Amino acid sequence: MQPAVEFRGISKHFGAVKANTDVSFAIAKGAIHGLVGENGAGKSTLMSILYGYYHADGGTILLDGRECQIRSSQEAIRLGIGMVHQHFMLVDNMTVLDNVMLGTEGGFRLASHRAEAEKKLREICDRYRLDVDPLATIHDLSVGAQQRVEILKQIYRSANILILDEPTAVLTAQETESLFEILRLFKEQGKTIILITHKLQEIMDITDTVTVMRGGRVVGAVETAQTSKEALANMMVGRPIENNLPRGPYKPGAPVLEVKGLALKDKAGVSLLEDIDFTLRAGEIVAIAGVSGNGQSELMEILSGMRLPTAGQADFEGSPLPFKRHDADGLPRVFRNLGIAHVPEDRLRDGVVKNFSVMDNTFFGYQDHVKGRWGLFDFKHIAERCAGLLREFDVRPPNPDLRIGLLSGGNQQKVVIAREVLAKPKLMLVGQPTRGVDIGTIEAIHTQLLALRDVGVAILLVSVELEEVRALADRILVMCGGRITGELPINEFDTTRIGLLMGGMHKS
Amino acid sequence: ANPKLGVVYDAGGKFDKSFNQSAFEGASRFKKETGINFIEVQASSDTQAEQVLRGLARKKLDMIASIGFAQTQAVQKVAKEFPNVRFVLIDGVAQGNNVNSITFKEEEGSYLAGVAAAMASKSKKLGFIGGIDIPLIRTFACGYAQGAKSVDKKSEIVQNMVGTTAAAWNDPAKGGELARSQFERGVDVVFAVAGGSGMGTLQMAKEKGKLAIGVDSNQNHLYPGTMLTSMVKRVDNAVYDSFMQMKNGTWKGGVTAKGLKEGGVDWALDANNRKLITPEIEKRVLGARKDIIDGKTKVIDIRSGAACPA
Amino acid sequence: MSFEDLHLGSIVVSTVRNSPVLLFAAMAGLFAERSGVVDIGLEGKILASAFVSAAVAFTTQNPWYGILAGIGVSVVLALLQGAIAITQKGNQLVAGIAINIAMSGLTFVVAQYFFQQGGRTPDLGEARLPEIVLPGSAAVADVPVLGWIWTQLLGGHTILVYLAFALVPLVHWVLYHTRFGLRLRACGENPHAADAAGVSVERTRYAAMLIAGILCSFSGAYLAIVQSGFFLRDMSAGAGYLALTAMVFGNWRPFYTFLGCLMFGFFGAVQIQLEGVDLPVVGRIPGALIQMVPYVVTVIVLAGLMAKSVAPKAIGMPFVKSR
Amino acid sequence: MNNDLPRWATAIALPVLNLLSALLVTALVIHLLGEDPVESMQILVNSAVVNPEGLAYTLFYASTFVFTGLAVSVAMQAGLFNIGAEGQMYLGGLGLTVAMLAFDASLPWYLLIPVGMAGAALFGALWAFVPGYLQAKRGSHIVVTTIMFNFIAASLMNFVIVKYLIPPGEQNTASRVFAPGAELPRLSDWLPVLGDTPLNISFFLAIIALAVYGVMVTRSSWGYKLRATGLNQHAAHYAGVKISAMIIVTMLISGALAGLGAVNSIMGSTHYLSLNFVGGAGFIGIAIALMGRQHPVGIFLSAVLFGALTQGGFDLSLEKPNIPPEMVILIQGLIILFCGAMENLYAPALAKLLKGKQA
Ligand SMILES: Nc1ncnc2c1ncn2[C@@H]1O[C@H](COP(=O)(O)OP(=O)(O)OP(=O)(O)O)[C@@H](O)[C@H]1O
Ligand SMILES: Nc1ncnc2c1ncn2[C@@H]1O[C@H](COP(=O)(O)OP(=O)(O)OP(=O)(O)O)[C@@H](O)[C@H]1O
Ligand SMILES: [Mg+2]
Ligand SMILES: [Mg+2]
Repeated sequence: MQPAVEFRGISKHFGAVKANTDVSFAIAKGAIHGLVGENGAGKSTLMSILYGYYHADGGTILLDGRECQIRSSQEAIRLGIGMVHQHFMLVDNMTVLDNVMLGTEGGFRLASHRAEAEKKLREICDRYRLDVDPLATIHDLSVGAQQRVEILKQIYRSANILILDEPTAVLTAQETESLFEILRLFKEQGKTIILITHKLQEIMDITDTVTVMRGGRVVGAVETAQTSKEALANMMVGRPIENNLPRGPYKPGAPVLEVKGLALKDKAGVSLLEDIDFTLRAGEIVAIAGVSGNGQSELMEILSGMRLPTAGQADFEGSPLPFKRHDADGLPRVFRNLGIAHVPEDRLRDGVVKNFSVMDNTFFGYQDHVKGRWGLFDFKHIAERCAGLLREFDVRPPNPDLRIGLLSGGNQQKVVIAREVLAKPKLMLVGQPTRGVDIGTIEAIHTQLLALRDVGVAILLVSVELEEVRALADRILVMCGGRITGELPINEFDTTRIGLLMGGMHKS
Repeated sequence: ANPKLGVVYDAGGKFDKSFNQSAFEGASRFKKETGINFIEVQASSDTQAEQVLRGLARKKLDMIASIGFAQTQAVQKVAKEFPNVRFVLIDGVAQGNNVNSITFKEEEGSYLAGVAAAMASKSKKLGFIGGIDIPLIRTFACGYAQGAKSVDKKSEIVQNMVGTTAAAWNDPAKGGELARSQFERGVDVVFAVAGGSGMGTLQMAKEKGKLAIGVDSNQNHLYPGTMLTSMVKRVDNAVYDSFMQMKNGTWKGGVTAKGLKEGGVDWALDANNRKLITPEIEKRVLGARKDIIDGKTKVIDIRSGAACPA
Repeated sequence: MSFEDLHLGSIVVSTVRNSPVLLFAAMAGLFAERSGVVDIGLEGKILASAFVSAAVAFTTQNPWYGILAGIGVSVVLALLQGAIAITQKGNQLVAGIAINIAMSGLTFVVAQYFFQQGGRTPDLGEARLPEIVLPGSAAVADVPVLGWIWTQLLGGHTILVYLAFALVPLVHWVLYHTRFGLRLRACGENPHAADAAGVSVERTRYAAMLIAGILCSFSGAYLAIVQSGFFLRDMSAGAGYLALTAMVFGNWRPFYTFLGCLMFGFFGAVQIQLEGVDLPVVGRIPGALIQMVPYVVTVIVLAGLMAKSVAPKAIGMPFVKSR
Repeated sequence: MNNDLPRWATAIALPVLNLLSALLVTALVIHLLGEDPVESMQILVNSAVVNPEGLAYTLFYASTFVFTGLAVSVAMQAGLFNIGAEGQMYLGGLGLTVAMLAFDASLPWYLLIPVGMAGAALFGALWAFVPGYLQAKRGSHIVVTTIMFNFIAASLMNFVIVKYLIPPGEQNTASRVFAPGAELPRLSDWLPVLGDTPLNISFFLAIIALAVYGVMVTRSSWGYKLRATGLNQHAAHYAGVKISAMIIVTMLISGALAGLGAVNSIMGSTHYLSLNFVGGAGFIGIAIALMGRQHPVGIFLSAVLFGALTQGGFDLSLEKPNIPPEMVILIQGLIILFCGAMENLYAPALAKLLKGKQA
């Protein structure tokens, strides 16, 4: 049988960077094909070429054995290729229906096709058990729901080849599972799927074949059944990945953070957080597990001073954190000066300024700490500090003058974590530290966090990845609906029980 | 040898439909008659005014005519530096033996316009449209009101200004709009003292079949049939005369206030508005004119600090 | 001051008559900006089309040729802006400002060269647009309220006034109920999404600029061959900026933008009426101060009543395919 | 964008090519007007740069433009598009004048000058405060409010000047002339070659302002926060910036800078406040900030370029009767168009050329 997609000798470079070099592999019709590799390995570039975004410098693409020139996304769509991008391609202030119709409106007047489209959309939702309201506006939807809209778009256009670029990076375990359900349905219908992910377990779970890329080249192509996570990781990174990172004995010290009855209501009076009570001690990592959107983000924002609680208090090293309404804007600075570091969940929105250089971002938030004479920046010191940081945390490329927006997500994340670690905090708030990051980098980040714990820093970790929670936490809190629904020590780690608590089953 | 002459316009430029243009016409007439050329420059800011005056003075010009009150300080300063150059300042008063400051009694000409307007008006509601609310424009308005009230105490004057920036002199749409609004409020004669914006006013009057009064130069020819008259301010004559005196060696410095008597201001009666000016109107206007010239009627100039009596 | 003194009728009619200049330009800006291209160059396009339409109308003695020529020049400028913003990926604000400044100079220089009247065109005389007299006007003219409504409020305007007002629902319809509108909004909000959905961002934005050019030209034509009957240097007198203001004020939505334009027209008309009138409490407001009425009111309305204005997200940013 | 070009090409070759294009179009227009383009350009350059007096005027105008350019730039750094520099400079002139009228009889020059500057900065800042406050606290769009405040300033100044400042019996819509102590020292006092030109110490003040701006924006923690606010408000908030305070303070500084623009025009040249003395300098500030990319050197060069056009164009229209003064405005527009908006026009061609040479 002809392969559905075949790459032959694809090369692509951006300036001096060789993103793809002589990439060749084929994907059988009706297969789910995994594509893995480190950040910057060239996966997205290859897919962008397939989707008509970029033109390859050399090589050809064959669809069903026929050579195709894909010059634009329009053409790709016409050829039955659909792509779910790493970053959602949705228009925020439009409805699901409008987003789905965009590009395939059916005629000049929308009204004449809208009803039809809505009907078709509802049918698809039913058939694939996708829970999406066609008339909801995108910015009101959760991340998972937005992901479903992206899928919906592709089904609606009856794409035969579906590319998913890191679709699970922001999904919960349940959401991932339901996504995979859909993918299996697709496969049954004979559609071809290309899945990019950094989570090797997912590769093992769902794909039929895998291609591994490194440095823009294909370094391995295997049948999933014939390989293992370890083997894949080894191929990707070029060395074995340690699963159980070394950690010191659990010796919790004095309480660093005591949260008492913290609550938050939004402007409309809806309760986002209620009765949050917990204690965090020096030298321990407490992980907050839970489906995203259950108040974890809000809690982190309050504790970092970015947002004010409506009730309750939090004692930091014995004295209450100064939540003062009129000081709201400057609070993150006050908290930071107390010794609270914060790795924000959304690094591009909060954690870095994309248009600043890497060096400028290495003291973002600590701009008042790097002053020299005359109260001006001491660039010599900053540059030295930056060089050390890039070396120690293995940021690639180690170029301090590059705009940080040009670094890969994983490397951006390394810069953020390095920055916060270097501040020598007493309390570290960490939100989703490894979202979209490759396994080698995950290992590096985890090592850093554990080292921090071992020197007595209190770490509050928010993660939707149970794997990550398991790898890092000493204790686990589970949140649901703005409340803490349970707590368990790491040695009682039990996926089922945590799942129940995440679903709102109260402390049994 | 022929005298070397210069004209310096202010920010309005020589086509401002106002005193700059009038000055240009005067200078051109002189050139045509005598064949003596003149240099002309526009000074867009007060700083430039000083720069250009000094520049011209250095070129050893014999006489420089500075048009517009905005050049007052510049003339005063440069005249002191160059005692051999003679300056004519229009619309402002500057010190110096080598300066002739020529001001106009706009209130007198406007008075006649007011008389004519009040006579021609049926509604006894008269309109006035000025460019910017500055003393010079207020002087026109006040003279106009005095004239109107001399005909009919109950005449009502509706007054609008186009704006507050230099754009107010180049906004014919607004000038027309103000006129239209005034007509809708019952005004049937409007006096426009707003440079280019006034063009919109005159045009609107023509469209609406109402009467309009022009200003500075004789604008009667623009819309014959609806142009009641024009209040002419003979900046052209002032410039022409000064140049002539220069040529003939009769020029003297000092301060000259040119009113009706001196031929500095007047109303315009020509073939274009002959039909609109009835014998009664003509008689009344000429009467008022004579009274002012004879000193029997004193028209208040608000620039002297007096409040406008009308 | 009594109610009669306010001349409400006159204010309303004056509002109607004054609005088209702003309306056309604001709707033009709406198309450009909803597609993601900042259009600060409205002023320049108004001025250029005002000059060209007046000059051509005068030369041919036909206002329609004038309007056509005005469209032509305004479209050329809009497409130039488009080429800079879309193809060259240059700074859109700079492009707009450059066009405004260059047109202010160029219109004068050219007008002066051709007509020698100080940057003015001669009077158009008969080459202006006729005012439309509604059927039956003569009959109802003397009926009290109805007569006024029929002959002055509804009738007695040129075709451009009707076009301007008809534009509001039309623009709304195009924006929210057509394929083009959907794509346009998507390009202004998230061009990457539009692109991924197979919509050509470039084509959509060029189309938007084309429409902006056409609409903006009416603004200039109205100014020159309807309101004034000639062209005068810098006669746009800030109308382009005011239109932009009305659009921001209206949150980039046709109906609210329309209200913004009406607001300027209305308070401008009120200001005319208030000048020189003794008001209760404050007395007579000096002439210079009264000019600020429309602007002060705008600020107050903006500060007091309006929620935050939210611009199209991708506005002003060139679209580059990679992030 | 596609800058595979070496530094010298983007920093020198492209701007020069763009400038030449603008001048080429200008030359074409001049030719069409029936004048000799080459000779006209000579006049322009001679008058603006070569002739020392002309150069002094160029730098005099540039001094004002530097301040308004800085005013717009500093706001732009925070993501605020301040169109109101015109009105702020206008009000700055009022502040300066109020200070002069109050103190010029009593204070010596070395106190009078700082007091005048303080008055200008204060009034300019206050005029910018309201739009800043409304943006920070009420979310009122700064573009709209600053445009409105330009109009309001014009009305207000018209009123104040006519009602209170014109000395009795004077025609000119201007305040009285200040005492000689209020005159800024002129450079021609030390450099007689500059002739009788108004170039004064504000030129150095402008340079100092540029330097302070440059240092503050790139090297201080405040400037860092300022830029962060302009680029990403969420991140700035995370970094501990009080966004609303930052907006208000930035507008105060912006307004103060615009207000200081009045010092050169008034204390340096006319010595009185007159109607419309700003004459568009605030709007030119926008063009300068955009063209100079908010970089101190860029602002300086753009300001000098605009100063040169003001001066050179003036002489051009003087010597060439067929070229009206408005020609300068056209040239300004063309230069902004080619150098500011179409800056990358020749980049692809140049890149190709260089590549071809290498190969
Ligand atoms: N638009 C671009 N311009 C310049 N270089 C680019 C561009 N896009 C990608 N690159 C380069 O190509 C390389 C491959 O990038 P690509 O996006 O394909 O990586 P990836 O495998 O998708 O990484 P990740 O796992 O982080 O998503 C990068 O290292 C980068 O240096
Ligand atoms: N315009 C660009 N110029 C140079 N490199 C680029 C450009 N755009 C993207 N890249 C590179 O492409 C690679 C992948 O970028 P991408 O945007 O896919 O980020 P990512 O690593 O997948 O991060 P995340 O998934 O967390 O967003 C990165 O190495 C980045 O440096
Ligand atoms: Mg990728
Ligand atoms: Mg990634």
